[in-house]
This record gives sequence, structure tokens and C-alpha cells, in this order.
Amino acid sequence: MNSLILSVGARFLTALFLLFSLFVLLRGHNSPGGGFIGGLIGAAGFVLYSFAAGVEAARQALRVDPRAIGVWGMAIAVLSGLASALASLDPFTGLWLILADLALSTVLVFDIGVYLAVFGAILTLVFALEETL
Amino acid sequence: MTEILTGILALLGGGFALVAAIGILRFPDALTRMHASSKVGSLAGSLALLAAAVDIGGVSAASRALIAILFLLMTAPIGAHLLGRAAAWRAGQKPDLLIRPSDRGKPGP
Amino acid sequence: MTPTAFMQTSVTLALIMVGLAIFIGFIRLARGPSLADRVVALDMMTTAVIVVCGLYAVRTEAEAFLDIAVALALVSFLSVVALARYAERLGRRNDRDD
Amino acid sequence: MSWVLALPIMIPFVTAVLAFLLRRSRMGDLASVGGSVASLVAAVVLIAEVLDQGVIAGQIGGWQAPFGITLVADHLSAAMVLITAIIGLSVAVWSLAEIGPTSARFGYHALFQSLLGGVTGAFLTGDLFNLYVWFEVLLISSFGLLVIGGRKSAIDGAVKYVTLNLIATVLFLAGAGLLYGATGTLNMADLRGAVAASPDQGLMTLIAMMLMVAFGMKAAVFPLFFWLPASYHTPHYAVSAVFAGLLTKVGVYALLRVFTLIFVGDLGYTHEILLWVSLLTMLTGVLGAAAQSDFRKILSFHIISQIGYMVLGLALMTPLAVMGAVFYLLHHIIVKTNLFLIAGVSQRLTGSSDLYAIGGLYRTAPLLAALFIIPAFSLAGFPPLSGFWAKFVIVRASLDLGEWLVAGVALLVGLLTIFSMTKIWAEAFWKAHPDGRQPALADLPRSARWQMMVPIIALAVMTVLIGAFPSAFLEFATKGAEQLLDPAAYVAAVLGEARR
Amino acid sequence: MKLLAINVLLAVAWAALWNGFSLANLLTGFVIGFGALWFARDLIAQGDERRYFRALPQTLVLIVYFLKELIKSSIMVARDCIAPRPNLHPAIVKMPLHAHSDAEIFLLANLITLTPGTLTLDVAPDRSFLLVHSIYATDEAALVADLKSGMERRIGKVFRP
Amino acid sequence: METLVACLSGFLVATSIWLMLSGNLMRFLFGLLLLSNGVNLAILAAGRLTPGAPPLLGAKGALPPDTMANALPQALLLTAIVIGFGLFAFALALTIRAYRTFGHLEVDRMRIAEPAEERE
Amino acid sequence: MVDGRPVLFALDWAPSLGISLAFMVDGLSLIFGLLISGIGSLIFLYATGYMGNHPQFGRFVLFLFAFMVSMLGLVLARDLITLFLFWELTSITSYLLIGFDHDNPRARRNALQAMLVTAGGGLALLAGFILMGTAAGGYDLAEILTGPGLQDSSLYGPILVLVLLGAFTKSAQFPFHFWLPNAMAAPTPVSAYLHSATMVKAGVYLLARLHPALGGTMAWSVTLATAGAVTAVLSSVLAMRQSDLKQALAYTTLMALGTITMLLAGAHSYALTAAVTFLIVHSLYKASLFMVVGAVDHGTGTREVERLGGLGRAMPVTAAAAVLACLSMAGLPPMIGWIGKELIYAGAATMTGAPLVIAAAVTANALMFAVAGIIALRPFFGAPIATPHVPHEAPWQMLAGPTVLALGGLVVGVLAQPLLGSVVGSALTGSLLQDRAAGLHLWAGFNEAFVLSILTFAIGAMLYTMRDRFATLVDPVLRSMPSLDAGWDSFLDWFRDLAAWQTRVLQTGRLTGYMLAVFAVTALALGATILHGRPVIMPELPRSAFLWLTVGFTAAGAVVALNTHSRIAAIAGIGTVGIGVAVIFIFAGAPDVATTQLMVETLSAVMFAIAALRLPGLVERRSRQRQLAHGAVALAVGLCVTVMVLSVTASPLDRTITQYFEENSYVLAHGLNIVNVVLVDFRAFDTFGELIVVLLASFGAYAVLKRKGRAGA
Ligand code: NA
Ligand code: NA
Repeated sequence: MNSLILSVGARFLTALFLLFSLFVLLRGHNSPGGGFIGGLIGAAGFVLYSFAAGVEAARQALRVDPRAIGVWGMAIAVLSGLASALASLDPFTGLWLILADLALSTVLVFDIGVYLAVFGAILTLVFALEETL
Repeated sequence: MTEILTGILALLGGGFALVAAIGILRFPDALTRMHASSKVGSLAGSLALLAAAVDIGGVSAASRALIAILFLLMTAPIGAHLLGRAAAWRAGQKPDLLIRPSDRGKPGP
Repeated sequence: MTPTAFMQTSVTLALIMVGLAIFIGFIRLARGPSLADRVVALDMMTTAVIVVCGLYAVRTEAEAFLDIAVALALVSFLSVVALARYAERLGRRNDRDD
Repeated sequence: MSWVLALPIMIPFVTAVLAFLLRRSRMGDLASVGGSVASLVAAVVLIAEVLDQGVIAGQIGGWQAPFGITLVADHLSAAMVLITAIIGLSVAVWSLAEIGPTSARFGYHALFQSLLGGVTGAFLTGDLFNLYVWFEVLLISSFGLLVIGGRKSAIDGAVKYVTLNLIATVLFLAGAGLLYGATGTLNMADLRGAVAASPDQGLMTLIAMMLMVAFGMKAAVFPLFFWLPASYHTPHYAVSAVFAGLLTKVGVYALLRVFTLIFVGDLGYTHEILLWVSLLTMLTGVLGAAAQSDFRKILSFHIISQIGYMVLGLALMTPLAVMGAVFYLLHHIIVKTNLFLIAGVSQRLTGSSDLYAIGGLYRTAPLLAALFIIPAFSLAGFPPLSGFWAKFVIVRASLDLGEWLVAGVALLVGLLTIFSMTKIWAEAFWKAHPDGRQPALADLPRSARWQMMVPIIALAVMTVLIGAFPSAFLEFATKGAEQLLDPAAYVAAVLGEARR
Repeated sequence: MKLLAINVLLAVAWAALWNGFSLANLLTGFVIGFGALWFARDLIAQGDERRYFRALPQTLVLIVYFLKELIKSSIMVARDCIAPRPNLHPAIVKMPLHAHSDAEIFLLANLITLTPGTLTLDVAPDRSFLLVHSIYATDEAALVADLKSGMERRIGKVFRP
Repeated sequence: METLVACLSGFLVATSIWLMLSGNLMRFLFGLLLLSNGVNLAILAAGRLTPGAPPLLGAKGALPPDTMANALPQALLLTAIVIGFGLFAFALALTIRAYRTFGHLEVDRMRIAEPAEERE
Repeated sequence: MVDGRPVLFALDWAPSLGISLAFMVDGLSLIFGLLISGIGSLIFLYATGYMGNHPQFGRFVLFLFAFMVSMLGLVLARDLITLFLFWELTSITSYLLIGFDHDNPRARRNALQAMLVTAGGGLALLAGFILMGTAAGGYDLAEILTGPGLQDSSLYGPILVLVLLGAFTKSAQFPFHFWLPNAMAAPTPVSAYLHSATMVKAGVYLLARLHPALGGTMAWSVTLATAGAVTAVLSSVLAMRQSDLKQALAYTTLMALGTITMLLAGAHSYALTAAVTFLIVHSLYKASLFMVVGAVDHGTGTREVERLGGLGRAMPVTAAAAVLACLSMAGLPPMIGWIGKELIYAGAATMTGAPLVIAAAVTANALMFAVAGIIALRPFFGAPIATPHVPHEAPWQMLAGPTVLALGGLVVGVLAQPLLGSVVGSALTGSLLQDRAAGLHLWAGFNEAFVLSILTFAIGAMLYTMRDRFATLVDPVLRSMPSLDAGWDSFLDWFRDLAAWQTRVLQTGRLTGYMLAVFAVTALALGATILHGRPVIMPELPRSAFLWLTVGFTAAGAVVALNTHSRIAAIAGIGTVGIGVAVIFIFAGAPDVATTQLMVETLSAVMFAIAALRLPGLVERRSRQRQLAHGAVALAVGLCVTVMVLSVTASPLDRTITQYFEENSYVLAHGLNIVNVVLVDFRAFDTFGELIVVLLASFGAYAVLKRKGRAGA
């Protein structure tokens, strides 16, 4: 879409979408948000970018095939589910590492997997739709 | 006091939203209607968010409200620009003035 | 009327006004006639949801509703962009009006 | 315990990830086969555990039932998981010969393994909403697999398959959501008590009917089966083989599970409806097959008629009948998958699946002919093949109840199955090829010959073994039926003795 | 930009000193930090970097101007929305551009759009003019002049030394 | 409150069925979207509507004084919405492909896979 | 030994069903077993000569051997289900044998016919066996036979009908006889085997075997006698009229089967002795004659009786065998056939309805006499007729069988009592009756039977000499009779038409029809259940004006999407619904859900906007009538959903699980957002599946959009 306004806007809005999506992902455990919403917002950023600069440029900006991103998300989700085997717990049991205020957990890793899967899936869809003629 | 301020802001927010809607209904064509939507609507949203910020208080509510307003003001005009452009082209208003998409990419005069 | 009652009444009234706003916007959406008219109406309705979020945050004292507004304020314009693109392409293809 | 239950579900997804990441090389294919082997091992471990301990249950995330998601394996589930793994491995190997690099690059193996994972999840989950999720996983995988071959007819088939299945899926979702609202729980063992205790039994039956329509559609019963004959003949043969074997069975499994465990409050209503549905399913399916002249279409319609037998077993609801349904379920998966695989080889050798355009396999591909006989006559219920026992039990169960009509229909449908199988035999095998072609297995490349024939032989051997040595399988099915009809062990394994 | 970052850091440090990251603390910190930087400008900022000390206040001026315009014209449009006989004179006008950088044009176009009554339709390919739709275009020349003297001038002050 | 949502849910379901039956694949997609929305509302209503407090705990897990909205159906809904979106996306892609394959979207005229032509 | 029956082998096959794989030998099985294996060996020998250089001879031998084993298994089975197993195996193997000449459409058609008729009967038999098992308390034949019999069981009627259906179809009794002559499509060794000692005898064996358990009632006698008599008379008339020798033999087989069946109707030892003896008689001469016909075919290139004559000189051994066998067939002394015929008359005299039975027997036997004359005399004597090849004798392998069997007929005729007496006796005492068997003697005295024999010969000789007159008399009658074989074809056509019609009606290829069915079923299932169960409904209208407005515009949005021809209007209408639903989510305190809904709504609109560029406009094509029907179904389903939701909310919700989540979300799962904690921890498995769904949806969409189109079904 040939618009100076859009392409200038997209340049920083994509970054903003991405940033905001990560924020939504990370605080999802305590406030509205999480992997799904985060993934949707992050993908929306690249969708905007593809509108402004074209799918090819968006793919290049992304560097990785969105399908692969999605699969890595799935892999991360599986691994976070399998991780509890290390502690001889049931599958998908959260392992928590709580350092003062900072809480790291396999549950968060799982949510990151969700994020990536949704992100990859939506970009796969939109790019494929865009590239169809 | 904050409660009264909140109430006024809420009423203003709701009122502007209603006004924007009426404008969209009454204005004669798509381009004019957009004036009602993208401006009055944004204002209504901002007012309602401010009402919430005032009512709840605290950094987090205020920053959320402000960020929401900021996002609204950042995104609304881009959409309006694209939609307006499309509407103008489609409506064929003053075609001599409009920049056709085919002109794009050519070196300027 | 206490300040609290005033606030609550205001919020209720405001909600009704927003509801009406969406309804009126919907009328434009249904009537069209052009694509841009419908998109404008849809956009206005989305913005009205932000108003609803704000009012609901007041009513329930829950910041969570502001989070909806933040996300919506950022993302909702994307559909306007997409629909505008659609309108533009259609115009270029000189298809029949839609 | 939960790991024994969770691994059969998770291994296919791990495999899917690996196969996708390696999709551009031959390693992707090998990952799929290797993962299938691993799934098989996990399934064997699971069934050994179940045989050893009876019903076993485990909790995902360690959250106790009914708060977390439960995985449960009784005899039926464990056997279904094992059979899924067997079919998965067989078709994964067979796929090596059929699926080209293009389909592989589009993620064939990932979709295929996810389908298996979804099916396995559906068999093992003890939570109604989780069942819905696995249904969706297998559904969306099947969508992808259906269209991945890129054939035009597959698009037509997919339109019908997708639209109708989406409707079923939404009905399931609505049913599950409403049932939660009415009982406050989603755990199936917990639901048994909650449904029985509900003050509004009419509502329970109503929700039961909604789920019956949803599962009935998945199972392809009359008059909800249209999507199946519209689509099953269109994708890759490997895909239709695994569809034929597993997909409708998930619907039957769900019916079997839900209408023995949860909705047993108004048997006179729900199961009477199932009875009529099953009769019409058997008849319309087999008549549909008789009208076809395409190898795969005939087989597709026969899926429907055979589903009728399984639903009949459930409808009659006696220990023998349910045992028959369980046995039928297990036997039919093997047989039907094998028939589709054989159809695939036939197509490869003769160039078509239209029975009037092919022939000559008997003369020049005798091994294939012999291998066709086994599942074909098993499907028709000839002794000493597995299908005989399935049919015998169902017919006897009907006769024991004095259901003459039911038994008559069941037998008649058996006869008409012979009609269709002999039609395939006469046209594809006995008749000479109209083009004078001499189709032979030697036409296949050496590697493809092995990849295609070994799974077929393995499945045929299983069919013969089950038929020739049925007692262990029958006893297993009997035990499975007992668990279904008296779910005390199931409920106790999930909830412990205390709750409800 | 570097100075802005330092300024923000100072604000955060200020808030941390006061043991509370409240909005008021941060704002106070920012203002005090700005003052501190301004005093130390000869030490830390050379040449072009000093633009910050002009740009920041100009930005504030712009924001205030914009908000004022936003509210003023919102009320105007709102009045027309509900007026029995709206006073509308829609037209598309060409507004010559002095601004040239992407960011500047972007900001200008968007602020024009946000200001009720006007709407940026497009930018000329050679960036020589903006196409603006206005509903109060009784006098096109006056409208253009108004836009240029109001919005464009103030934006220019932020972006250019 | 549930009553009204229940009615709306039924209404959406009815309209979605009308659209799905129209014989046009694009209308089917519209119907699918409405059906998901209708069923989602049904699930929400079945999980009971408690206007107000979202299911968020206060600091250190403090429970709010009033009852919160029921969290479980919300989680189910979220799952259902996302799944529904995935299914819709696939159906949309399929629709495009079907249009490229057949040159139209009239489902009743899509007859490559079946029925077979009558054979003499 | 069980009850005097030596057990060969027993294995618990399916003990939970009371089924074992068990075998036993008694007189009856022994006779059958000897015939099967004895004739079988000669057939194998014959086949090596007849078709040893056939490219598929290996398969042929395999099938024939499998068939023989199946027959042996059948007659030796001690368990009903074991018996059924082998019964069905004979169907399969005979199917493969009849269709052996598989390039010939006729062979395929006839194989199918045989298969369907016998397998159909087989399924009836299965039901009969199951009922027998239920009535007798088990499937053990030895116990059933020595038990009290099933004649008084309440299931006797169905059992009888089902078992007879099985036996009659297998033994080609009227009206299921039509498949047997068609089975001649098989190579001659197969016909010889199937028609003499095996396949068709299976039904007879079954009747004989079950005689003690089921026989002796009026129903049994009348049915068997009638079917047997009709079959015998009808088929012997038809046999007279065949010009193809093989066909003629086929019909005489039917006559023999009819006769045996008729005799098995009796309860007296004479009738049963006759049945068993005639069975042996028939096996010997029929196998011999089939092989003879094969040899003639082989030696001359034709089997048409009109085109054969004076072969005796060129084919002396064949001629001798033929004459000997025909003597037995004609029932002339001193062949075993004579004794058989004598016994038939003696037996028939003891039966209820003796005059009718005797009349049928005499008629059939006289016709048989004439047919024997035709077969023995016309090809081999008289003036030589030119045949396609120059006639030559067959190789020794093909002569051994017919000669041995024909001579056998003579030998056992002369030495009947010493050779066969005890065997037949044991068959009867062991299997049929506790009674003694009648003796087998060439000269049984000047009795009724002797007179009937003479009468038979006289009529037979007359028929032979006046065969042309007979033809002019019979042919019009035969022509006017409905042909069951043609009826079979029209039945199959009807069946195919029915199937095609049903498929046309159901599987129309029209998706809207499918969907309408699905929704109508949903409406019906839910609606009927609502009427059936009458759930509790609790309507309670809210007072919130905002909610009313929201619901109002949401519904209105759906209405816009309903019929608009504008894609964008539809998208906008659906967008309105999405917004409305999101507002309701907000209203219900579900911020996560509302956000997700709005994000998804936005992305859906985005995708639709992209897709709409690649899609055509909308048109409504439905007729008014259809619209009404669709509207009715749609409203019905919608109404049901509303009723369901209302009745769900009529009673309070059990909040146990939610409370657990609320109490433990922070304590155990370290999260304040309960919904998110449910998603990623309490019910992470759902979410796991869900992310897979979304990912795979994109994979599928990617494939469907990007994979190049390929033609092909
Ligand atoms: Na906006
Ligand atoms: Na199936």
C-alpha cells in the first residue's frame, strides 16, 4: 500500500506492537493478557508492516519462516510440559524459581510457547493470504 | 471531589460518543462522516479513560489510561488517512486533484 | 445526591449514551451506502467500546478493563487499514460497488 | 502414572515438531517413522500397565481431579491407543512410498503426527472439554491432510468435510459448555455422579442429545454421514487410510464413553434412538456402497455401515453387545485401514480407482490379491477372520434380546458387504485390465514395494491372528465392556473412593 | 535523544531517591533533571545535541496547542453533529509543504487529521503538498494559511533548530 | 441477565444457520463466525453471568470481598475463541482455494468429488 | 471318545463365548469324509491331466485343496461354530473355483451368484446356530445331538427356518437351485468335485446331521419333502432338456439332492438308509460322469450332445466308464444305483404322505433313467459325427478317476452289504437314529420297491425313445415358467437401482442438502427431547438498559449479515456482532476474554478484507420456499439453544471447582489472573491442544493456498 503516512507509521508501530505484546505476555499471569493475546498483538504488528511494506519485506524483517516460529513455539510448549519429568512430577507441572520479586517458571515458558505458536500461525495465515492472487 | 470529576468526565465521554454517532448518521457523505468519527470519537474515548484514571487513581491506572489515549491518538489518524484516501478515490471527488495510485513511484516534478 | 451517587448515575447514563451511540453507528453501518461509510461506522463503534471499557473500569474499580482499552486502541485500527486497502484495490480494479 | 498416560499423547507432537523442522530432507520422513515407533512403544507400555493394574488415571500438572485435567486409561482406551499407534506406524511407513517431497514440505508429517496425537488425546482424556480440544486437534490436522495433496477433487471434498465437521464441532462445544453450566464440572468421572444427581433430568437428556448429534456426526451415522463419502476418496491414500481407520472411530469412542459413563439416566430414550440410528446407518451405508463403482468410494460407504454395527452394540447396552462394539471398533480399524492401503497400491499399479477402468490384479499381482481377500472377507464377517467374531457377538447379542429385526438387518448388511467386496474383487482383480495393462508389484520401485507391502502384510497378519486366536481379544473386549457398563473402577481411579 | 534518555534516567533516580515511583515523583524528577541538564549543557552537549533544550519545550508547546485545537474543534464538529442545520463546507484542498523529513510530514499529517474539521488524505509523491479534506472550507486559502501557521510552524520548531 | 444473553445466543445461532444454508461458501463463513459467537455466549451464560468483578486476585492473592466472575468458563471461552479463529482461518483459505478451483462459491455446484456421473 | 464319537481334536477357541474348535468322527462324518478325500484324490489326479499346463494351475490346486480341507472340516466339526467356519470357507473357496476362468464375465457373474446365495444362506445359518446354541445351552454338537432335541424349544420355529435356509441354499434346493447349473462355469474338475461329493452335499450333510435335534416334526417333514420333491422332479425334467452334457449332469445333481432332501424328511430308518446310500451312489457316478464329460470335451472340443456320436471306438475307456456310471445312474442292477433306488422306494413308502413322495420319486427316477440313456448312448454309440477335433482318448490321469469310480459303483453294488452295510449302519445309529439301519441287498425280494423299479425302467425307456415328443410337450411349459436365473439378474438390477436411488437421494453432492439434514436432525433431536423431558426454564429479564441496547445492536448486526449482497456490509455486520459480544464479555467481568475476542475480531476482519479481494460478490439464490424451510429449521435450532441455556441457568451453579481455582491460584500457582492461571497451569493441557490447533490451522491454510492445483479424482 503506497502511503508515506502508513509506511512511516508502520516503522515504529510495528516495534510498538511487538514491545507491547511482550509486555502483555509477561504480565499475563497477574493481569489480563498472556501468550494468546500477546501473540495476537505481536502478529498484528507484522501484519501492519506487511501492509505498509509488502509481504516480502515483512518476511525479511522477520528473518524466520513464520511456520517455523510457530513450530518452535509448539516445541517450547512441549518442552515446558516435559520439563517436570526432571523433578519427577506430573506432566505440565509448573516448576518455579522464585528470586525475590522475580518469578521464573516453566509455566511462563509454556506461555512463551503459546505466544510464539499464535504469532507464527497468524503470520503464516496472513502472509499466505496476501501472497495468493 | 474525584467522584464528581469522574462523573463529569464519564458523562462527557458518553456524550461525545453519542454525538459522534449522530454525526456519522447525519453527515452527508463518507468523508465528512469521518470527521465525526476519528476526532469526536477519539475524544470520547480519551475522556472515558481519563474518568477511569481519576476514579481509580494511582500510577498504574493513570499510566494505562494515558497509554491507551496515546495509542488511540497514534493509530486513529493513520486509519483515517487511508480510509479517507480510499473513500475519495472511490467517490471520484475532484479527480484532477487526487493522486492516483498509478502515479506513485514516479519521480516527482 | 452524594458524589458517589452522582458518579454512579453519570456512569450509568454514560453507558446508555454509549449504547445508543453504538446503535446509531450501527444504523449507518447497515445503511452504507459506500464501503467507507460502513468502515467509518465500524471504527466509531470500536472506539465506543473503548469508552465502555473506561466506564466499566469506573463502575467496577477494576483496572483490568483499561487493559482492554489499551490493546484495542492499539490494534483496532488495523481492521480499518485492511478494509481501506480493500476499498482502494477494489476501486483500482473498477469492480462494481460493494 | 501420569507419564505413562501423557507420553502417548505427547510423543506424536514431539515427532511433529521434529518432522516439520526436518521437512526438507529425508530425515523428516524418518523422524515420522521413528516417532511412530516410539509411540508404539509408549502404547505398549500403557496397555501393559492397564492389564496389570486395571483402570489407571493420572493428573496433568498434578492438579487433583476434578480440578485439573485427568488422563484415564481403561481397557478400551488403552487398546484404542495401541491400535492408533499401530495404524500410525503402518501408515507412516506406507506414506514413505506415496508422499512426495512437496507434500512433505507443506508439513505432511507434522499434520499426520498431530492427527495421531489428537486421536490419542481423545482416547485418553478424562475431561469433557479436553476431549473437545483433542477433537479439534485431530479435526484441524485432518483438514490439512485432506487438502495437502492439492487435487481438485480434494478441494470439493474438503469443502463438504470441513463445513459439516465444523458444525459438529460447534455442537460439541455447546454441549460441553452447557453441561458444565448444569453440573459445575467437566471431569467425566465426576460428571457421572453430577449428572445422576441433577434435579433436571430432562435437561441432562437434552444435553445428551446435543452431544449425540455432535458425536454421531463425527462417527458418520445416519443421517449425518454425508461428509464422509463426499471426501474420503479424495486425498492421498495414506490420508484416507488413516482417516478411515481412526477418525470416525473417535466419534464412536466418544459415543461409547459418554453414553455409558455419563448419560445413562434415560436409556429408554437415548439408546432407543441409537438403536434406530444404527439400523439405518448400517442399511444406508451398505446400500450406498452398492451404488458405487470406485474402489475408495465403496470402502468409504462401508465405513458407515460398519459404524452402524458399533453403535448398535452401544444401543443394545448389554455386556455382550457392548463387548461386541468394543471388539468391532478394534477390528475394524485394522481392516479398514488395510483396505484403503490396498486400494492405494491398486491405484498405483492400475492407474485408477474407478473399478470399470482397472483390472488384472489377480493375474499379475497375486500377492496383493491374497492380501485383499483377508481384510475384505474380514469386513464381510467371514470366519476365521476378525470380522466374524465382531459380527457374531453383535448378532448374538441382538438375538439374546429377541431383537429379530436388528439381527436380521445386521446379517443382511453382512451379505451386502460381501456383494461390495466381491464387486471389487471381480472388477479390480479378476477382470482383465481394459487397457490390457499387466499390473504387477514389480512395477513399483523396490523401496516403495517394501514400504507399501510390509504394512499391508502386517495388518493382514493381525486380522488373521485376531480371527484365529480370538479368545484373548474377546476376553479383553469383555473386560473393556464390563468397565464401561460398570464404571465404578473408572470413577474410583479418577476421583479416589471419596468424592461422590 | 541521548539527552532525553539521560533526562529519563535522572527522573527515575529522583523517584528512587524518594522511595516511590509515583507519577508525581517521576514528573518532578523529570523537570528537575531537565533543569539540571540545562545548567550542565556546556559540559555534556555539543552543537546539534543542544537542540534538545529547545525541542523539549517546543514539544510541550505543541502538545498543549494540539490538545487545545483538538478540544476546540471537537466541540465544533460535535455542535455540527447535533445542530439542526450543520454548517458544513466540505472540500479537498492542496496544502503546500515546507516540511521534508518523513517524521515531520507524518506528524503533521496526523495532527491535521486528529484536529477536527480537517483530514489528511494523501501526501504528494514529491512531498510538495498535502491533500487535506476539510468540512469548514468556506475559504480554501484561509484554511491553508491557518494550517500552515498553526500546526506546521509549531512542528517545524520541534524538528528544526 | 442470563435470559437476555440466552435469547441472543439462540438468535445468533438461528441467523448463523440461515447463512450457512444459503449455499454460498462466503456466507457459510459469515455463518460460522456468528455460530461461534452464539455458542460462546451460550457458554458464558451457562457459566453464569456475574456482572462486575473480573477474576483477578488482589495483591498476595487476596480474594475480593464480592464474588468474582466465574473464571473457568472464561478460560474455556478463551480456548474456544482461539480455536474458532483457527478453524475460521482455515475455512477462509479453503474458500479462496475453492473459488480458484471452481470459479464460483456456490457449494451445490461443486461436484468434482461427487456424485459420480450416471454410468450406463 | 464322547458318547461313542471319537474326538479328533478340541481346542478352546473362544471360551468366553462357549465356542471351541472341535472335531469328531462318527459314521456320518466318516462316509462324507471318505467320499470327500477319496473322490478328491481322483479329482486332483484328473486335474493334472485336464489342466496341468494352465498358467494358474498352482493356484487352482491350492484352492481345490483348501476347498477339500474346508469340506472335511465341515463334516468333522463337533461344534456348531466350527461347522459354520468351514461352511463359510467352502463358500469362499468355491467362489474362487467357480470364477477360476476369471477373464470370462459369465464365470465372474456365476461365481458371484453362487457366493451370494450360499453366503446369504450361511448368514441365516449363523443366526440359526446362534439360536440353537442359546436353546441348547452350548454349541457342542455332540451334546446337542445326544440331548433332548430342540423340537420343543420356543426357538424351534426360527431355528428350523434359518437352518433350512442355510441348507437349502447350499444344497441348491428349490427355489435356491438356480445357482448350481451356473456353477458349471468352473473348470470340469471343480464341477465334478463340487457336484458330486462336496459343496452341494454340505447342505444335505447338515440336514442329516441335525436330524436328531431338529427332525421328526411336521414342519420338518413337510418342508423337506416338498422342497426335495419339487427340486427332484423339476430338475430331472430340465436335465432331459439340456443339450450341454455338463448342464444335463448339473440338473441331475439337483435331482439327486432333491431326492436326498426328500428322504431326510422321513423319520424312519428306511428313508434315512436310503438317503445315506443314495448319497454314496450319487457321489460315485456323478463324479465319474463329470470327469467323463470333461474327457469328452477334452477329446473332441465340444460337450453338445447333438454334435457327438460314435465316440466309442476312439475313446473306448471313457465310453466304458460312462456306460458303467450311467448304469448306476439309471438304477440298473447290479450297480449300487439299483440298491439306492430300491431303498428310495422302500424309504418313501415309510414316510408320511407316501403316495406323493413315491410319485415324485418314480417320476424323477424315470427321467433320470432317460437322461442316463442319453448320456451313455448318444455320444458313444451310433454313427460318428464330426467334432471340432479329431476324437482321441484322454491321458491316463483323466481316465483313472472315472474308471475307478464307475467300477466302484459296480463293486459296491455287488458287495453292498459287506462293504457299505456297517458304514451306513454306523452313520445311522451314530448320527441319525438310535434305530438300526436297513440292509443293503441287490435282491430284497419281490416287493413294492421292485415293482416300482420295473415301472421306473418302463417309463424311463419310453421317455428315452420318445424324447423328441417329450421335448415338444415340455418345452413350452418350461419356457412359460419364470426363470429364477433371469429373476436373479433382475433382482440384482433392482437392488442396484435401489442402491443407486438411495444414494441419489441421500448423497446428492449438494452441500446445502447435507447441511439442512444436519440442522434438521439437530432441531428434531433437541426439540423432541425438550418435549420429552420438559426441562426447567427460568426466564428473568434484566433491567440494565445498557445490556438491552447491547443485545439489540448485536442482534441487529447479525440481521445485517443475514441477507446483504454487500460483502463489506456483511463483514461490518459481523463485526458489530463481535463488538456486541465483546461488550457482553466486558459486562460479565471477563477482560481476558473480551480482549481476545476483540483481537480475534480485528484479525478476522483483516483476513476477510484480504480474502474478499480474491473472492466474488454475494448473491442470494434461494427460492422463497427454501428460504422458508431454512428459516424454520434455523429458528427451531436457535430456540432449542435458548431453551437449553435458560434451563441450565435455572438452578444454581456448583462452584466447587471455581472456588478451588480462586483459593489456589496464588497460593499454589503463583498467579493473580485466575483465567490465565487456568489456561497455563490448571488446564494447561487444553491450552497445549489449542495452540496446536491454531498452528495446524495455519499449516493447513498455507497448504491449501500455496499447493499448486493438480487435476485428478
Ligand atoms: Na480508531
Ligand atoms: Na472409519
